[in-house]
Amino acid sequence: MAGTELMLDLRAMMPTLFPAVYGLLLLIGVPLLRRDDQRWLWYIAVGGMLVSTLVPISLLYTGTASQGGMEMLRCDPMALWLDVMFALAGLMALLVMPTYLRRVDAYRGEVFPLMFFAVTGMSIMVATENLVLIFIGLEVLSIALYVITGMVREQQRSVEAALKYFLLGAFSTALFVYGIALVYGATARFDLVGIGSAVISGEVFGMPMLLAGLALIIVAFAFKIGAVPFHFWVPDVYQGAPTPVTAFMAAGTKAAAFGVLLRVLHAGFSGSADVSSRWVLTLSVLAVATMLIGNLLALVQDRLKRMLAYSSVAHAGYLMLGLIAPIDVGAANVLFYLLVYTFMTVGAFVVISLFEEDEEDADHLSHFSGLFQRRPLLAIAMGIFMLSLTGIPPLGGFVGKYTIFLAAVRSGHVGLAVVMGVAAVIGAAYYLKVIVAMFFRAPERSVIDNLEVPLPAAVAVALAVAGTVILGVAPSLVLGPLSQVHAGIALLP
Amino acid sequence: MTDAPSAALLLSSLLFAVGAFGVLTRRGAITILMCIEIMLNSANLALISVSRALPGNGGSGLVDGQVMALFVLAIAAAEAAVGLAIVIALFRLKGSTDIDLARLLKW
Amino acid sequence: MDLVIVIGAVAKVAVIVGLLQVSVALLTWVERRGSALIQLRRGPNRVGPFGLLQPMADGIKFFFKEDVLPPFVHKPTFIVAPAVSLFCALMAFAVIPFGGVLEVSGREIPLVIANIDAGVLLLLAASGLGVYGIILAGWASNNKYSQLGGLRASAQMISYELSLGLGVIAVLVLAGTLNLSEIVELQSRSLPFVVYLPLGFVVLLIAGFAETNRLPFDLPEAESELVAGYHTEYSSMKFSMFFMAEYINMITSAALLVTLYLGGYGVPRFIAEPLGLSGNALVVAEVVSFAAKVAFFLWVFVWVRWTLPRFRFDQLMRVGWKALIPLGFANVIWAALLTILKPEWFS
Amino acid sequence: MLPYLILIPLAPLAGFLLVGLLGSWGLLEDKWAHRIAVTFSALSFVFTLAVLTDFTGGLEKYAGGADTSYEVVVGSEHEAARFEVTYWEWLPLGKANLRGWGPEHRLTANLSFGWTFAVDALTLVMLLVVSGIGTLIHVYSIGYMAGERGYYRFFCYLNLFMAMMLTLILGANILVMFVGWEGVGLCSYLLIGFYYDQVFDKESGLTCADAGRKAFITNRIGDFGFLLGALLLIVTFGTLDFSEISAAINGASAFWYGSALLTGIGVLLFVGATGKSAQVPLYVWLPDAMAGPTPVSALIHAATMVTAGVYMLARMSALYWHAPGAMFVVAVVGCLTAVFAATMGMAQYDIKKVLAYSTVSQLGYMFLGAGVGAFVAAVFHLVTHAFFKACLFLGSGSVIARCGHSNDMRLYGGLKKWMPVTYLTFLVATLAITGFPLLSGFMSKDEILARSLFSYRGSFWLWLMGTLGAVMTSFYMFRAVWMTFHGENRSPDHVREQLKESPRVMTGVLVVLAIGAVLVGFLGVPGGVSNLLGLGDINWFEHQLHPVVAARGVVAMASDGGGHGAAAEHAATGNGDEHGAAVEVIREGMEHPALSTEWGLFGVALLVFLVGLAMASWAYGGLGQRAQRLGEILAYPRRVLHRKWFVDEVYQRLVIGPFWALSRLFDGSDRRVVDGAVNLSAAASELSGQVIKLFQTGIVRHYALWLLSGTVMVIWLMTR
Amino acid sequence: MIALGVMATMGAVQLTVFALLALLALGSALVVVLHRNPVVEGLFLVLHLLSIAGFYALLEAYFFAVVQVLIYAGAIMVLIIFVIMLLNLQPEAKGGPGLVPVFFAFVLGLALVLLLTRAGISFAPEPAMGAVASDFGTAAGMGREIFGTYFYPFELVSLALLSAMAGAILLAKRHLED
Repeated sequence: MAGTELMLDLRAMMPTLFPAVYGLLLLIGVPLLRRDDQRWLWYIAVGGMLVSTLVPISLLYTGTASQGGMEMLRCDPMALWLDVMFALAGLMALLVMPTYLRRVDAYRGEVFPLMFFAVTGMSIMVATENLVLIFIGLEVLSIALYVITGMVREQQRSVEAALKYFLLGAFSTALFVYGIALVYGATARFDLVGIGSAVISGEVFGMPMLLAGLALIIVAFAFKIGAVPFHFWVPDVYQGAPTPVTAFMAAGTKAAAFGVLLRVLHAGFSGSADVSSRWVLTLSVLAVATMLIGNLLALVQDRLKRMLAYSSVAHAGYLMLGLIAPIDVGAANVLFYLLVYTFMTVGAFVVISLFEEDEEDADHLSHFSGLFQRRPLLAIAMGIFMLSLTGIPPLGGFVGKYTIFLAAVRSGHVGLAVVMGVAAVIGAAYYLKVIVAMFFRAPERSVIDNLEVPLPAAVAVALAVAGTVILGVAPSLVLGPLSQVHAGIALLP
Repeated sequence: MTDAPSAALLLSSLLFAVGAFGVLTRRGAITILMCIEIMLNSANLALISVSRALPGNGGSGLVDGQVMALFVLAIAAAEAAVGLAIVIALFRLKGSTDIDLARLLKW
Repeated sequence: MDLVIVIGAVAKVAVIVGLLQVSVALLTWVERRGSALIQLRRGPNRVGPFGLLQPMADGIKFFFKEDVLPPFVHKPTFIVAPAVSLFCALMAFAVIPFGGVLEVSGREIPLVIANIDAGVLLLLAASGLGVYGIILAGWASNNKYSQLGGLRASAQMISYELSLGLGVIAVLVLAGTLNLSEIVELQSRSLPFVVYLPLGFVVLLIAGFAETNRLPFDLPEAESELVAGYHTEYSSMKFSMFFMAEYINMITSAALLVTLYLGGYGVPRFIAEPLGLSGNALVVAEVVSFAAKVAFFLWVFVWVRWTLPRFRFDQLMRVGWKALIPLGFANVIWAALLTILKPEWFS
Repeated sequence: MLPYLILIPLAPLAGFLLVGLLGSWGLLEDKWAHRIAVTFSALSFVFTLAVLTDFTGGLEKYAGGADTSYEVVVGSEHEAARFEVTYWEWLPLGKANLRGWGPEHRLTANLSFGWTFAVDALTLVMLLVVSGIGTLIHVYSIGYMAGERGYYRFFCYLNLFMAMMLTLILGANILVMFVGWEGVGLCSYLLIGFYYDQVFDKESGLTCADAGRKAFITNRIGDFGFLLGALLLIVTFGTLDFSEISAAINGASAFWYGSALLTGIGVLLFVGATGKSAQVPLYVWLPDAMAGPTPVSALIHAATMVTAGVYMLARMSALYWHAPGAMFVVAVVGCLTAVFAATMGMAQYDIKKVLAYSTVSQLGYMFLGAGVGAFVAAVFHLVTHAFFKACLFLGSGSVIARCGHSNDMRLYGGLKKWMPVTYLTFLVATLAITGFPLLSGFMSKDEILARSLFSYRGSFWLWLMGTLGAVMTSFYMFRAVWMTFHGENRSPDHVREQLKESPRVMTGVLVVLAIGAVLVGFLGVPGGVSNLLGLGDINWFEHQLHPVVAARGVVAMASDGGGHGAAAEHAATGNGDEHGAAVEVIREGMEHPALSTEWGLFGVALLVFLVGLAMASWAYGGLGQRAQRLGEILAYPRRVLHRKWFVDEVYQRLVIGPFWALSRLFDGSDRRVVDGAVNLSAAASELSGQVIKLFQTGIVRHYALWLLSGTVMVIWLMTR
Repeated sequence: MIALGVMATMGAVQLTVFALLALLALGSALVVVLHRNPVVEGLFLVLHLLSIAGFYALLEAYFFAVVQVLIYAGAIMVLIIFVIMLLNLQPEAKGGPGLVPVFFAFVLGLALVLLLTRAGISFAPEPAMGAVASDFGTAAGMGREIFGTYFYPFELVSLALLSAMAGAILLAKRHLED
C-alpha cells in the first residue's frame, strides 16, 4: 500500500481506531494503578473522550470520502456525525461517572476502557456496509454494555438489569445472525452494496429467504432501538443500570442502531419496490405501536429513569418515521433528531444521576419536588430537557420532531404523522409531570437539600443545555451540513 | 431443494426454533444461555450450509460464510463469558440463578 | 476404497492402540521404579525381573476387582466418564506422525493414523474434550471431593489450554501449515524449532504438565486434600481407564512436544547422514528416533513428578495466566518476527 | 430602527436572563428585581415606539437596498406596507420536490425557514398593546406582588413572557410565530402554577400546579392541529412565510377559492387558536388558569396571550378569505363560545372566574368577528378588550389584595367606600365592556355585532346569539360590580378593619387603563356610529389595518353570483380586472344599512346594556336589596310578608330562575361533558397505560415471548 | 417430499450419516431444552455441538468442523459446565412455567419453523451441491479470507473478546480490592 493510501486508510479508520486503542491503553492502566489512584484514569478517559469527539469533527471539517480498514470502513459524513454523537454521549456520561460511582461505592476503573470499547463498537457499526462488521461492532458494543450495566455488583437492580439485557440481547443476536445467514444465502454477499445490486437486479437465490433474513435483521435492530414489541428490556435495563451508563446507552445505542438501519435498509434493500414496500409497511406497523405504547407506558410511571426509558421507546417510534421516508428526505432528519436526542436525554439522565442515593426508589418523581426552590439552575436545565423532549420550540426537540413530522408527510405517510402528533400530545403530559414537580411543588424530601453538583456534572449539564438550545435556535448549523448526508449512505439510484 | 445444504438449512431452522422454545420456557439463567447457544449454532449451521451451496471459487462453496461463522463462534465465546459472569454476580446476590426471582424491575 | 489402505489403516490403529497400552504398562513401571530411584527406595521388584511384570499383575488385578457402583452416583454419567476420558486420549494421538512414509508393495503408507490438514487442531480439540471425562467423573460421583477435583480440572484445563495453544501456534506461524507431518518435514530440512523458539518449547512443556494433570499440577486429584479427586469413587476397570487416559495423555503430550519442537520422528542429520539411511530403513530409524525422543520426555515427566512439590491452586492459576500466557504471546510475536525477517529459513 | 426589530423581544429576554440568573444565585434584592424587569419591559415599549416612527416615516429608504436580508414592501393602495428582516437561517431543509396540491401540481421548493421578523400595521398595533399594557402590568405588579415568595421569579417569568409574546407577534413565518406561541404558553403555565401548593378548587382539591398542567396539555392538543395545519401549508405552498403564503393564495385566487385543502388548513390552524384563545371546546383551561397571580391573569389570560389566536387568524386572513367553510366554523365556534361562556360567567362567585369566563366570551366575539370577515373589528375589539379587561382584572386584583386574598364575591360588598379609585376605574371598565355607548367596548363589540348581521358571511342567528351574549355580559358584569362595591360589607371583621385603598403604584395603573378604556374606542369609531353622529368616515383604525387583512383576489362563482354588485365594487381592491367580467370579487364588505337600521342597532345595543344592568341591579344592587329590606321592615308588624315573597318569587321565577338554570346547565355540561371529555381521554390514556404496563412483568421469559412473537409477526409481514 | 429429494441426490452413506446426525442433533437439543438437570443439559449440549460439527464435516467444511469442536465443545462448554458445577446448580424446581406459556412458546416455535422453512425452501443456488470449490473448508482458504478481506473484523473480534474478559473479571471476581 502506498504511503498516501495508507494515510487515507488510517484517516478513515481514526474514529474507530482511536477509541479502541485508547481503551486498550486505559485497560492496561487499570491493574497498574491502585484503587485510590484510579481517579487519574478518569482524567485520562475524559481527555480521550474529548479527543474522540474532536477526531470525527476534524474529519468532517477536512473533508472525507475515503475508505479504510481493508476497504471495509467508510468514513462518510453519516458515520462521522454519529461518531460525534457517541463520543458526546460518552463524554457527558463520563463527566458524572465518578460522582455517581463513588456514591454507590462501585468505583471501578474497568468501566472507562469499556466505555471506549462501546464507543468503538458503535463507530464500527455505523461506519461499515458489511454485515459481518456490523455484527461485530454490535457485539463489541453490546458486550461492553452488558458489563457496565451490571457493574454495580452489590446492587440487585444493576445485576438484574445486566442479566435481562444480556439474555434478551443474546437472543436478538441469534436472530440477527440467522438473518445474516439467510440474506447471505439469498445474495451470496455480506456487503450491502452487493446485496443492493442483487436486490435491484432481482438475481437472488430465493426471494422469501432474502425477505425473511431482512425481517430478522430488522428485528435485531428494532430490539436495539427498543421498538415495540421488542422494547421490554428497555425500561428494566435503563432503570437498573447505573444512571450515567443509562445516559450513554440511551443515546449511543439508539444512534448506532438507527445509523445501521439507515444504511442497511436504504443501501441494501431499497432497490426494488417490492422489497422496500414490505419493509416500509413493517416498520410503519412497528412505528405506530412504538409511538403509542411507548408514550402510554411512560404516562403511568412515577420513576424518572423508567419514564425516560419508555419515552426513549416513544422517540424511537418517531425516529422510525424518518427511517421509512426516502433517504434524501429522512436521513438528515433522523441524524439531526439523534443529535438533539443525545443532548436532551443524556442531559436528563445526568441530572437524574445526581439524585440517586438509595437503591429502592432513587429516581422517584417526588425527589424532584421543589427542585426549583433549592437548585434553580438545575431545575431550569432539567426543565429545558423536558420541554425539548416534549417538542416545544425553540428547543432542539421541536426542530427534530418537526422535521421528522415533515419528512413523514412529505413521504406520504400522513397517517403516521397524525399518530405521531397524537402520541406527542400524550407525551406532553408526562414530561410536564416532571416540570410540575420541580417548579410547582414544595420540597418534600431532604434529598435535594444536600444535593451535590460537582463541577464536571455541571459541565455536562451545561453542555447538554447548550446543545439543546443551540440546535433549536440555530439548527441550520447542523442541518445544513447534514442535508447532503444521504449521498454517502445510499449508493444506489 | 434437493441437496445436503438445503436439508441442513431446514434442519437449522428447526434447531433454531427448538432453542427459542427453550429460551421461552426455561427459568435457569444458564439453561437459557445454553438454549441461546443452540440458536447461535443453528444460525452457524445455516451459514455454513448456504455457503457450501453458493457458487464459489472453481465449484460450489463460498469461503466467507465460514469466516462469518467463525466470528460468530468467537463472539459466542465472549458472550458466554460475560453471561456467565453476570449469572455468577446474580447468584452471589440471590443464591439462585432462577430468572423468575430476578424481578425487582418491572412495570 | 483400496483394500490395502483399509488394512493399513486398521493395522495402524491396532498397532498404535496396542503399543500405547503396552507403553502405559511400561510407563507405570518406569514411574514406580523411577520414583523409587529418586527417593532411594527399591520400587516393585518382585513380579518378574526388575518387577517388569508388575504392570501386568496390576492389570489383572484391576480387571478382576469388583466394580463398585456407589448408590449415590449419577449412573449414566458415572459409567460414561472414564470412557470419554480414554477415548479422547486415544483420539488425540491419532494425528501424531511417528514415522515417515512406509512403502509396502508399491503403496505408500504414511506412519500416522490420520494425516489430515488440520491435524494440530484436531489434537487440541481432542485433548480439550478429554477434560469432560474428568468433569463428568467429578460431578457424577456426587461427592464433594470429586466435584472439587472436577472443578479444578476444568479450570486448570481451560487455563493451560491457552498456553498450550500459544506454544503450538508459534510453531504453526513458522511452519505455515497445520499438518504435523509437514511440520516435521520442515524441521528436518532446517533445524528443530526449539532452536528458534526456546521460549515456546518451555511454555509447551509446562503446559503439557498441566494438561496431563501431573505434578506439580495434579490439583484435581491432590490426595492430601481431595482423597483422590475426581476418581475417588472409581475402582476396578473404570479407574484403570482414567489411569490409562492419563498416561496416554502424557505420551501424546510428549509426542506433541517432540513433533513440534524437536524435529518429530526426524533422525538427526548428524546420525542419518553418516549411516546413509534411506527408504524403509530410514523410516524404521525414524520410528526409533521418535520413540527415543518421546521416551526421554516421558522420563522427564516422571522425573519432575517426583522432584517438585505441588502448587497451590492460586499459584497454579497465576503461573498459567500471568507467566505462561504472556510468555506464549511473546513467543508468538518472536515467531512472527522471525518469519518476517528471515523467511528464507522456513521456506 | 427597523433593521433592529429583534431588539424588541430581546430586551425583555435580557431582563429575564438577568433577573433569573441573579435571582437564582440569590444576588437580587426584591427592589432590583422589579427595577430591572420594568426597565427592560419599558425598553421594549420604547423600541416599539421607535419602530413605529420609523415605519410611519415611510419604508422607501430601506427598499431596494443592498442588504438581502431585508424584504420591503413600501405600501400602496392595494398592498400594505411591510418590512421584513431575516436574521439567520433557522431550518434549511434543502430542495424538496413536493407533491403540491397547488395549481402547479408539482412544486420544487427550497424549504428553508429563517428567524425572520416582520412589521406591518397589524404587528405594530399588537406590539403597542403588548409592550404598553405589559409594561403597565409590570408596574402594577410591584405593588401587587410586594412581599410575595418568589418575587424575582415572578418578574423573570413576566419578562420571558413579554419576550415570547413579542416574538409571536413579530414572527414573519409560522415557525417563528410558533416559537412565541409555545413560549407564551410555557410562561403562562409557569405563572399559573406560581402558587403551586395552593388548592385553587376546593371541590376537586386540584392545586395550582394541576391547573398549569391542564392548561399545558389542553394547549398541546390545539398545537397539534396547528402544527398539522402548518405542515399542510408547507406541503401545499413550500413555505411558511405569511407574506409568501398570502401572495401564493392571492395569486391563484380562482384556483384556491373554496378549496377543501384551504378549508382543512384553516380549520386545523383554528384548532390551534381554540387552544390558545380558549374557545369551545378547548377553553377549559382558562378558568382554571385564574389560579395564577392576578396581574398574570390580566396580562396573559386577558390582554395578550389569549388573543394570539385572533392575531393569527388576522395574519392568515388571505387564507381564510379563500376558505369560507373555515370561516364559517370560526364564526360558529366564536359565537357559541361567546354565549356559552357568558352563561357560565353568570353563576360564578369567584370574581376572577367571572372575569375569566368574560374573557372567554369576549374572545368568542373576536372570533365571531373574524369569522364573518370583520378582521379589523376583531383586532379592534382585541385592543379595546386589552384595556378594559386588564383594568377589570387589575381592579379585581386590587380588591383581592385588600380583602385578604379572597376571590369570593360573597365576602365583598360595599367596597366603594374604602376603595374609591378602584371602584371608579372598575366601573368605567365595566361600562366599557358592557357596551355603554361611546366607550371603547361599545365601539368594537357593536361593530362586530353589526358586521355579523350585515356581512355576507354573517347571519341573523349569529347576531341574535351575539346580542344575547351581550345581555348576559351586561348582567354578570354589573352583578360583579354590585356584589363587590355596593351594598354592605360582608368581609370577616379582621379583613374589614384593614380595608383601604391600594397603593398608588397600583391605582395609577388602573387609572391609566381606565382612561384608555374610555378613549381607545375613538380610534376606530364604527361606520354606523359615525354615520349617526354625522362625522363621516373617521375610522382611523380601519384605514390602517384594512390593507393588511383585506380580501384580495377574485373568483368565479357562477353558482351564487349576482346581486352583490355594490359589494363587488366596494371591495375591488384586488387585481380583479384581469379576470374579466365573469368573475366576482370575494365579498368582504358589508352592505351599508339604512340610517333607520343603524338607529335600530344603536337602540338594541343600548337596550342590551340596560337590560343587563337592570337585571343585575334588581337582583344584587339597589332594587333587590331595597326590596329585601322593605320586606324585612314590613314583614313582621304589617304582615305583608306575602308581598315580599311575591317580589322575590317573581324575580326568582321569571328572571333569575331561567338564567340560573341555563347557567347551571352549561356549567354542568362544562364540568361533565367538555371538561369530562378532556379528563376522560386523559384517564383513558392513563388506564390503557396501566393495563399495558402489566405486560411488563419483569420476567425475562415473558419478554422473550413477546420478542419472539414480534419476530414471527415481522417475518410474516415481510414474507407475506 | 424434501426427504425424497434429499435421498435422490445424496448418496446412501451420506444420507444415513445425515439422518443419524440430524436425529442426534435434534434429540440432544431437545434434551437440553427439556431436561431439568443443568449438568445433563450441558453434556447434551456438548453432544449437540459435536453433531453439528459432524454436519460441518458432511458439508465438507472440515476446518470449521474441527474449530467447532475445539472452541465450542472444548472451551465454551467447559466454561459453562464449570460454572454450573461451581454454583452447584440443582435441577430446576418442578412446576415449570405452566401450560399456557409452554403452549404459546410451542405455537410461536412452530410458526417460526414454518416461516423459516418457507424461506428456506426458496433457496435455490445455481449449481446445487456441485464439486466443492478448491478453497472451501480448508484452513488456507479461510486464512486467506480472514487475513485478506476480513482482516479488520478479525482484529475487532479480539476487542470483543478482550472486553468480555475484562468484564468477566469485573463482574465475577471475588474481591475487587486486590
